Amino acid sequence: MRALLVLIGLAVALGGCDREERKLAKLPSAAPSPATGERRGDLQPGQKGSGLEQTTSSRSFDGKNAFELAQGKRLFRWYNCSGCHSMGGGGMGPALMDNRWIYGHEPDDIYRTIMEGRPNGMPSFRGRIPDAQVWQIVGYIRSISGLAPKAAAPGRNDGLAVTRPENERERATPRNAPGSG
Amino acid sequence: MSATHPPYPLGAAPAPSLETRGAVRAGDALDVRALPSYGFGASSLMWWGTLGVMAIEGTVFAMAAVAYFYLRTQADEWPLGVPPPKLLWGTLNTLILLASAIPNQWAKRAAQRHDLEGVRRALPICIAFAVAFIVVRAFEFTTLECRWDTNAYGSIVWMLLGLHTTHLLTDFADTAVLAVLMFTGPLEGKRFADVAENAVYWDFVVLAWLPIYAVIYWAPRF
Amino acid sequence: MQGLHDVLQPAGPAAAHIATLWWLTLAICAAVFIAILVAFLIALVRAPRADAATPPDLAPLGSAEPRTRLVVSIAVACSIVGLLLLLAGSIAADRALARMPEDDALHIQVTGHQWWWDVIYDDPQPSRRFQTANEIHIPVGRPVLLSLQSGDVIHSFWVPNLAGKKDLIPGHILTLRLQADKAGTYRGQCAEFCGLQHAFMGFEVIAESPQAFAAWSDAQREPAHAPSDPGTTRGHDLFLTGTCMMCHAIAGTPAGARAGPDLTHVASRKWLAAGAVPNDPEHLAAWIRDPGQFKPGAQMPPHAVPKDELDALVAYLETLR
Amino acid sequence: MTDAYVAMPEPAAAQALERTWRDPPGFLGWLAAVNHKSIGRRFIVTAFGFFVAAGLLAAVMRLQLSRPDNHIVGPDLYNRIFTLHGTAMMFLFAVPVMQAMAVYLVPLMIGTRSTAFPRMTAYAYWVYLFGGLMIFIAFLLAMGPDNGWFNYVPLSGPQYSSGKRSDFWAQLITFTEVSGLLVSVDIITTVFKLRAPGMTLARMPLFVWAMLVTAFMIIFAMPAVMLSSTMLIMDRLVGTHFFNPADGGDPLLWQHLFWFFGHPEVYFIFIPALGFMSSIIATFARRPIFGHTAMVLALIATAFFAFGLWVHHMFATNVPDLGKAFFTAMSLMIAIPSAVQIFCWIATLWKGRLYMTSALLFTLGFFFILVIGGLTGLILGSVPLDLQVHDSYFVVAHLHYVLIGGAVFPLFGAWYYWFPKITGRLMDERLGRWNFWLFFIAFNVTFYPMHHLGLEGMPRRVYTYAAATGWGPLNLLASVGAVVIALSVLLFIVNAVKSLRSGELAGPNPWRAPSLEWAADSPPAAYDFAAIPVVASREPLWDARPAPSHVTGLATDVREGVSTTVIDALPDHRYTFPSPTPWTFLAAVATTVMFISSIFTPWAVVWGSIPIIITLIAWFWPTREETAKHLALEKRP
Repeated sequence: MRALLVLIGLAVALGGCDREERKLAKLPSAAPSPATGERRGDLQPGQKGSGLEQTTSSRSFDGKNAFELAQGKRLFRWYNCSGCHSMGGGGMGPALMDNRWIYGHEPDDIYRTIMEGRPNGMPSFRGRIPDAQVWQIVGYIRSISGLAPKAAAPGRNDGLAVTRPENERERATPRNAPGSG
Repeated sequence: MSATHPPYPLGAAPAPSLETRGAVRAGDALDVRALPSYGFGASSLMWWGTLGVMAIEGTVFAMAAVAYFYLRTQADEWPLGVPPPKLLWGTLNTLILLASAIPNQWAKRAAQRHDLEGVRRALPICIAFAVAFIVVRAFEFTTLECRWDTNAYGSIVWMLLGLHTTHLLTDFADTAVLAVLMFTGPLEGKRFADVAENAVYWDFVVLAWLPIYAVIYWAPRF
Repeated sequence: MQGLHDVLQPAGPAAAHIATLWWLTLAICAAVFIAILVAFLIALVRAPRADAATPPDLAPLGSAEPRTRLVVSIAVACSIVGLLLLLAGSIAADRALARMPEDDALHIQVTGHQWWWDVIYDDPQPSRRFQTANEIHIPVGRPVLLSLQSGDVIHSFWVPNLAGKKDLIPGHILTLRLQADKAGTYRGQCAEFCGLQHAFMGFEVIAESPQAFAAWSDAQREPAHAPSDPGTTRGHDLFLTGTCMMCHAIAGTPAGARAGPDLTHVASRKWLAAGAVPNDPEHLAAWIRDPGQFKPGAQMPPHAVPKDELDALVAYLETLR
Repeated sequence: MTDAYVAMPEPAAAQALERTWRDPPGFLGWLAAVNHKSIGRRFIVTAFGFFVAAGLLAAVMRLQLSRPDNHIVGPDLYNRIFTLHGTAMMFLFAVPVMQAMAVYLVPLMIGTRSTAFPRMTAYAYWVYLFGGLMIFIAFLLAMGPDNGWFNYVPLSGPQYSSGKRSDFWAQLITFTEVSGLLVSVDIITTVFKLRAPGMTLARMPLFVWAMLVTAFMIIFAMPAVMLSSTMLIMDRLVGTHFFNPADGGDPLLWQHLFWFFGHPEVYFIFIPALGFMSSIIATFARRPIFGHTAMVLALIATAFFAFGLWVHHMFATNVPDLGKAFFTAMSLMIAIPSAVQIFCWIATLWKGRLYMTSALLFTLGFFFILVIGGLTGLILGSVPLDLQVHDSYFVVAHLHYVLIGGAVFPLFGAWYYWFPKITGRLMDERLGRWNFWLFFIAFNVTFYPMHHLGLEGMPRRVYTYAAATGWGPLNLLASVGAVVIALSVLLFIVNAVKSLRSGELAGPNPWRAPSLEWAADSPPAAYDFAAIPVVASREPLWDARPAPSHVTGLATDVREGVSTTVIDALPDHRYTFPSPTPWTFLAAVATTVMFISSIFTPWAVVWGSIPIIITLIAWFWPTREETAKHLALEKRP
């Protein structure tokens, strides 16, 4: 019985450590400048920025850490993503709660969508949002349709309940479906 | 120094004789061989244990009801954005619960008479009632007009109803286990005391329902 | 961080009422403590020593010990009197606090955020309202009505020299009355645990003459001036095209986000980061580059910006006086 | 007169009793044990273990705070440390250790052989142990709660506390509440129904009174926090809105429910300690406590008042004026019963002859420390003063003066006092005195400066502070004191281990104390008393032996005892105690699996209940063999 408990403990340990550690924002040792003067055109939809290849390699997030998902949710609100995507239900922008992914559901796809922008309204946030935060937002966006571990996904907000909390969402098997958006 | 005592303030009355219920003095000792080996009601330890559990659960219910009215004081309208729960199923269940006190009382009386046949007749009826009110309870949840995550009103009524439902389920399980035991054995006299105490707990579950029913179904109407 | 923060050096009527009550209470409590301790020590000294072989004294079983009873009853009666005195003092002080004047009060809205203070000076004329952060100026001798609310979790507003604390609770708006009778800088800090940087959620209340206050508030109402030289213009552009404007506001520019403190007159403030960092160009640059070295867990992200850009940005921010 | 109080049984009868009452052999037998002394010992040792662990956390905090701008631990780790320190000290040490002492001592003090529901006691212990292990394991895995022992929403709610940290806290509450409530029911029933014949309520020792009062308080206070922690975990897991102000909830609901429990909780730590004080002072002052009746009434009055002052933790929120005056008055009035007890003890000491032992020294420490803590408590009860010192280091000083002075010092005294009863050997007096003086001086060095830090504006729960605040020197002083406290606790452990091995043999009544536990062997036989004593006095071992002096006619092959009436303790019936069973342990395991799983999925409440039901049925289902034995002894009422 005890051995079993120890085993359960160890199993939880392996999952637990990573999932709950709070990696507080640190200055990246040799990170590219997020606020370079390269970027031009203020929040123009669909403008492709430069330097995409290097940024995907500086990925700092595996989408399973509860603290980073919660930070992503906070930033989603602060940066007014909900202005177009509502709380994930969609509005001016496409819904994020369903399983339809116009530009792909892989973290790299979502990262690219945020950084580059997409036609028909999605602006580019390159240089607007630091890389590490973009990854937090990516993780959070995936949690909206249940693609993050439930034990790490955020709970309800202290706000008006519009949708079910992320940690109750069932995983919606993603379908990459290019569409009108 | 003497063996008899000067009066103490709390125990001013002279101590009554210890030779009660069959305990007798045997030389330097008090022989308790002839005492009964179990008791009913306040005599029984399990009765006190049950009373303790009822005090705990009663406090939980009371606290939940206080939370209900506290939240109500914070709200501009009540219930929040939904109509009050429909009365049909809740009222029906109140009647079933009250009616269930009758077979429950039969079981208790039979147990106190050590009437095994009587207990065996009453307990299945109790269980039938339990099944009935658990089924009706399921319908009650549908009449709340809201979900637990609709708003704080939804949360608290679901919690109140959920808490009481937990008691229905445990009481059902207790009674079922006891009923099986009364049919299969092994039996001893103490089991009759258990049946009687289970009946006390049942009464508690029924009586606790009345204020909860009032809070859930009638408070939002006033 | 400098500035007074001491409950027993009141600089205003609210804190003064409490300090008076404090000394009264302390006197009563000290008297009680000494009386109990003396009785206790005398008992220890006068009681004869015993050991395991000493037979117990059973005489008390037969007697009500009337003299001891009398002494104990008198002691209990004295404690009740002491408690009633304390209660009276407490209620009197509470009344005095409740009766503090409100006429012509200055209205200030304070909103607590993890981990800084958003401060809005209210005015019947909307155009005269202005917003700042982490530094509250008040005129000496004029009552101040603070309306306290929270943007996230519970915080507590506490300036020991001026008044007792009051919580900032989501879903509630609480008010706190205070007044400074002496000019000076009084330090305050969040007193309710609010997460990672609860330790560095400070602010300052600067009480100054009504003239100085008027001058300060007029300056605060001004929007930021457009930059004039190329260095600061570059900083201005960087601010508006980079990450800064995603969270901060500078009146007079397109930057209007409210996730972080208002920066319209950031250079006029003594401290950065809610009292954690002195406000001078070097510290400002260090803060922008790596806030985590001062406040690990702060919401402001680090910026690995090239030095020339950082200098330009700091140069621009230093113009916001 | 002492030694002969309980008649010696015949050797054959004693052997039969020993066979009936001892724990089953082997590791499985260890798991199945239900003897109140086995469970009590485990309970005490476990609680002491949590005390040491939580104390080490405190040492880390003092290290971190010893100088300004320190970065030995970061804010995240610091928050987890102070949260676990407070949570473990309150929920895993202070309340359980008092109940543990009661589980061990109450049956001995009232002259019976077991608690009323020994299996339930065993189950309560296992649940408590597993809950405690859970929270410490969670801490080691970076999943430990980090919002303080009071876990205020919304900081601990779904939006601001990510992951499962708060949920572990909420479930720890569930574990300790289940355990604490069950033990309370057990203690009440034991005290009401199992007192030795003749031990009327008026003759009951003050410690038993204290535990009875405490058990009642727990029953009426703990449900509040159980409810609020359930609401919290539901807010976090299934999206309810109890504490969401945007959807009709209110964060202050949490504070009301938490403090409705939290303030009485201080008293369920303090009141048992008052019971220790009375036991120890009577023995070592060599006379009955002055004002026994007043002491009992004071305990009961304290319990009532304790439910009327929770709002003094919330004066900085918006409390209406009338409410403030009421709660101030209550907060001051609760000092009266405490004053009554303190004066009665001083009178007892004044008129007694003092046998100076380490046990007495520790209880005397109470008079200095608790009185300061009580007086600063009056300051916190006064609304205007509270608004200044609330949530500052002044409160940290106050609460440690109250809890350490009011509970830990008497508890250490109790350990020195009852160690010979539990182990059969006396503790070393010389080490005991070192232990006391180091602890006493270091305690004041550590916590006294915190009063001043609070008045100088230092808030609680800060992981560090800037040098310019000027708080450095006093903090350093406090940290030095903390190191010495740690040393003194180490000295206690050394003393206990050394005395356990080679301490002087104690004999049944080394202190020549008056209450019944000292009539049993040291350590007591598995059956406590060879014959259940009959009581005719409040100080049975000091007074002459009554006639009749003991009970005969109880079975030796079944765990049997005498149940008596509630008030007069007249013989009522022979009560058969349940026998050892491994099902209590298994039920606790099933409960643990359900509680921990329900942190992750609400459905665990459904499927997790099935193993619990199965183990409980197996626990309650009678065996034919036992039933046959019972039938042989049965007599209907």
